[in-house]
Amino acid sequence: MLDIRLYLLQRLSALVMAPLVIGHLAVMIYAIQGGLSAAEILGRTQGSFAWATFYGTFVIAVSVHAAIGLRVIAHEWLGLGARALSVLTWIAFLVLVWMGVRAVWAVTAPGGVA
Amino acid sequence: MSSTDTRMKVSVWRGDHEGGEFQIFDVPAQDSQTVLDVVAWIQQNDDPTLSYRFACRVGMCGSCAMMVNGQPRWTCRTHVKKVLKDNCIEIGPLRNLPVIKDLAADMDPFFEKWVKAEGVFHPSKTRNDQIEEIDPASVQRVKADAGIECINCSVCYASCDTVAGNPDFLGPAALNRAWTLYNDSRDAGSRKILDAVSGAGGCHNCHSMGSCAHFCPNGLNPMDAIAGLKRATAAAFFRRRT
Amino acid sequence: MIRPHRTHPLWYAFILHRVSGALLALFLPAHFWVLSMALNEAARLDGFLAWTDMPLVKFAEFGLVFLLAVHFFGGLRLLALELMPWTSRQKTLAAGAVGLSVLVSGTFFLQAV
Amino acid sequence: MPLKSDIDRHDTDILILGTGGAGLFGALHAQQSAPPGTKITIAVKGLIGKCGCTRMVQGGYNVALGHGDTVERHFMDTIVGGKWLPDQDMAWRLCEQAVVRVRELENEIGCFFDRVADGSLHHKAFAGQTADRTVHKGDLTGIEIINRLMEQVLARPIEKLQEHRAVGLIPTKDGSALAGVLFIDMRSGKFRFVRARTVLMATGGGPTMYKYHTPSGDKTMDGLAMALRAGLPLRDMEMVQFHPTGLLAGDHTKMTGTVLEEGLRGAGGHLLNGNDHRFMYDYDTRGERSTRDVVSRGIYSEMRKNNSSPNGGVFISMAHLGPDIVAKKFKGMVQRCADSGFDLAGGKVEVVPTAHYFMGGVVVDVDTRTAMEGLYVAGEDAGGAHGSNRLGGNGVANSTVYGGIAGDVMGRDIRAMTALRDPDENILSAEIERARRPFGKPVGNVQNLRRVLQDAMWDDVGVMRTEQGLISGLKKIATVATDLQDIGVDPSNLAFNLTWHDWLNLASLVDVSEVIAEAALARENSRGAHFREDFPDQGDLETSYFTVARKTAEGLRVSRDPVRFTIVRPGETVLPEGEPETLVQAAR
Ligand SMILES: Cc1cc2nc3c(=O)[nH]c(=O)nc-3n(C[C@H](O)[C@H](O)[C@H](O)COP(=O)(O)OP(=O)(O)OC[C@H]3O[C@@H](n4cnc5c(N)ncnc54)[C@H](O)[C@@H]3O)c2cc1C
Ligand code: HEM
Ligand code: SF4
Ligand code: F3S
Ligand code: FES
Repeated sequence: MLDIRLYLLQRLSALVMAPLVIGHLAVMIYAIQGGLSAAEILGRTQGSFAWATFYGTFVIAVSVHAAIGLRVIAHEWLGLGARALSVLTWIAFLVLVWMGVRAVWAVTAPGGVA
Repeated sequence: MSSTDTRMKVSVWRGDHEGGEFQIFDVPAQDSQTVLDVVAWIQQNDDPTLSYRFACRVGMCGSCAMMVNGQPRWTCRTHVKKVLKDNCIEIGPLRNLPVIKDLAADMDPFFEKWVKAEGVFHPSKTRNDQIEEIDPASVQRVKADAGIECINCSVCYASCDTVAGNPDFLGPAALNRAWTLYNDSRDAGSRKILDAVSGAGGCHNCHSMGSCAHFCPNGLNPMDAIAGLKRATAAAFFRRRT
Repeated sequence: MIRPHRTHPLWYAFILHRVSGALLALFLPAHFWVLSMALNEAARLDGFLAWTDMPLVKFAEFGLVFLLAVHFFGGLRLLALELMPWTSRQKTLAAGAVGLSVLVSGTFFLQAV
Repeated sequence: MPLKSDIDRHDTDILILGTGGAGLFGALHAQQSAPPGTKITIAVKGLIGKCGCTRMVQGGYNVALGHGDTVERHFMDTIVGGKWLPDQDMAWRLCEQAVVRVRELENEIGCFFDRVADGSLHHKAFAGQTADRTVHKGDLTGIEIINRLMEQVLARPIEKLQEHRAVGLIPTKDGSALAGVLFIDMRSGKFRFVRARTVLMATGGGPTMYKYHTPSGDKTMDGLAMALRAGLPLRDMEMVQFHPTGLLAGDHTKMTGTVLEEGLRGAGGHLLNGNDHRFMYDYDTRGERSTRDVVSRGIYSEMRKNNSSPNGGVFISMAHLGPDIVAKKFKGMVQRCADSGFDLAGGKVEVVPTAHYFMGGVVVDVDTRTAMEGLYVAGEDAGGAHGSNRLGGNGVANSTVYGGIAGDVMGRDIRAMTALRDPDENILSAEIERARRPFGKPVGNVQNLRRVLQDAMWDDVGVMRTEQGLISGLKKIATVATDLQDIGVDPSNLAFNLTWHDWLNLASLVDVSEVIAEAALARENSRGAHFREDFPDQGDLETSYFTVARKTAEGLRVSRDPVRFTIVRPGETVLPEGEPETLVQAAR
């Protein structure tokens, strides 16, 4: 249930994420030393256009990637048909984008709680 | 193992497309005995209604594949010693195909997909032309040769979980054939082949789980072939856009 | 579950990739939800973050990062397999990817405690 | 007589039996030559392309396509190899058309034959050839040919009746023509009668009535048995080719009898008897490198002297050539032996002569037509092209060349055959009853009875024959025939009932075995594959005859028909003057 378009989308999104994941992992390993606090996180990210772009791209890519991934699994393991799969792919994509964008906005919007 | 009176427990799947169950037989063990010999012994000496399929008995026709202890194998070339566990063997019909009866599977879906993948030579010449000169060491030829000796036994098809989960997936053997033809300099259908393997059941569904290559009795590597198709289709996709 | 036709390294690599991908996808909404609290409920976020200091939760986090790392390196392996015209040594690569993931997540875990 | 059982009826225009080289080529060419809208049906005992012997071809395909080779030379080798018995027009056509067929296989069907470094075809020389003539794909030539043909047939709108066993050729009421063919749909066990305007019988002979044999399990002489019952003349029926080195691994395994390739001897393999003596030089100055028939007789003689290996054969030993080298050069064979538990590269493997190919068959003309209108025969079922011996590499050439010709001719002939013919319902009914014969009888062990026949044929009608032996063999065959009639098969579930088919297989084998023995009695000389200890000379070549057997109301009749030397006479050649005897480097 993956034609070449969906396949390419999933692989391209994975390629986009590759450097972002490295960055994300590195930041987390660095940041977690000494525990996490909201202030610490927000202090780093709030008002930063760079971080917004970084995580914004990440969110879009991961939404595409995971939606297609879930579609494949739903087909092979749950036996969902073509129509149900399209619905599922779109819902997964939209939910992830919506929640992801909200989260990115929350941590990078200028002038927040700190 | 001597040919005297050692016996083994052989559990054989009996039934048809509606379902079935394993039945246990007591079979004399012999030197030089293949799994196919065991099945034939049961039919000829114990239960005349047991159904199975074979033809060449030397690993050339790919008719005799079955699940042996849960793994797909060509039974005419599987020595009993290789699969006997605690003096037991379990034999069932090939996975991922409809069962006709007992150990005989219906291979039609396998071959329908073979044709659907355009696994059929597309001629560029006729019988009135000379035979093309081809350097056997050329890169393309070496690639085509790697997958050419497939005996369409469906062992790879039976081992693949993607086939199990995705009924439209063309499967490793058909895609391996498509890749072989794609690399055949005499074949005039590369475009057709790429289109045929780019659809909803095409090569892009393969997860490179490698069971096909692991079990292929001829040591072919359909996983490699499919990766090749993925590259070729992707390249063609972007080439056509630009 | 692990039936006899699956007992080989590349199938294990496949299932690891799939399970990690699925779990990540399921975890992702929760992750986004927690972060979005930052906007107007920083206190709650802090409470949450304190909670994550507990060893059990630490362990679960280790799991998550492990999943990401495993999926990431497995994914790189697959992309390499698909995009590059070399293909043998797959098994070694699969094992290597898993090994590397354990290393990375292990580092993370040690850093965290 | 009304039919006692309910049968299915089905119509088509062109019906093809069998999917070996002959059947598949027949289908493709019929499709190319028949008028548009012609319905073509291919019916086969196994799965399309996955049964029969063409697929098992290892050595390769003879074709005069290089190295100075010519059709004339190929033809002369075929005539000389067949000891002047071949039908010369058929042999000529075989050699001439093989050139076209190989180009078709390469250019249209997609087979890839091995090349040499300059990109041209690689040819090797089989024994008995005066040129490097055999094209091949490694040692799996048959798989390449059949897989490619199979794809082409599967992809075309040809009706497929798989696992359909032909059990009877049903003529019209006046007996002048063929009406159709009776089948058993093996998957359901039901009878199906298929009417057709033309039928190609390409069921491929297969001498599996011998204790040791090479052909695939589906081949049991059904076609020749059907032709015999239909009253058609069969020629050269005494001519059974034995391959000298079949694997010997005991009665209980299907591996026994399978071919260990010719090349092993060619490369310098030794044949050793039970006392480790290298015996072939006791029989022939060429030792192991002698021709198939000579080596087979050498081994057989050792076996009769009880100089045999534990399982009653001899040994082939390759180890002196260096196990690593053997393992590399004969990878497939070594691997196959290893799968079966034998070490070919480093140890000794037991071998025995094994029945390989059947030169005899239905009498046909060069267009594959038979004495019965509507019936065409090609491939191993047809007699004539090989005479008393088939050259290695001429078997697959024969089936593909004549299968294609049959397709072309049927496609043409069908234009003049406007209607389907109605069958003689009595014969139809009798054929059904014949196949249902074992039902209701007390169930017995068919396989054990087949063993009795196989032993009889091996001992009395095998590699070396005598009048006494043949007469004793005929008696044993008759006993098996009677016993078979009393062995029952449980009819409660006929779906995919292999035991019923074992019974039918044995019935075909028994019928044809009788003809082999009778024809062998009728030939009082030794030619090619046929060796009479009581008549060891080849006889006068000028007055060469071939045997023709036919079933009549009074029983089996065998006659001797003179060979017509339509192209070349014994002692002459069609090669231009001054041509070297052989072009093969090693032989010169
Ligand atoms: C092991 C081996 C190696 C050989 N190597 C060579 C070689 O190197 N070179 C060479 O030239 N020749 C070789 N031969 C000989 C060659 O294979 C045959 O001569 C040739 O292929 C016969 O072709 P065919 O189409 O007539 O028959 P086959 O290919 O045998 O096909 C017969 C078909 O008819 C079907 N059939 C049989 N009975 C029935 C029935 N009752 N109803 C319906 N269908 C039926 C069979 O299932 C099969 O599909 C070899 C043979 C063997 C056994
Ligand atoms: C958090 C981020 C990610 C999530 C939630 C995620 C989720 C998924 C899911 C659910 C699948 C489907 C699994 C399957 O088909 O078996 C998948 C497949 C895949 N992922 Fe990811 N993924 C993420 C990150 C990545 C990254 C960073 C890469 C690569 C560098 C990657 C590479 C791949 C590849 C190549 C596949 C295809 C596997 C296949 O078809 O077998 N993923 N992912
Ligand atoms: S690729 Fe291998 S396993 Fe698959 S059908 Fe071909 S020979 Fe059999
Ligand atoms: S087993 Fe199946 S998933 Fe791909 S690598 Fe082989 S086809
Ligand atoms: S019987 Fe032909 S491959 Fe096993």
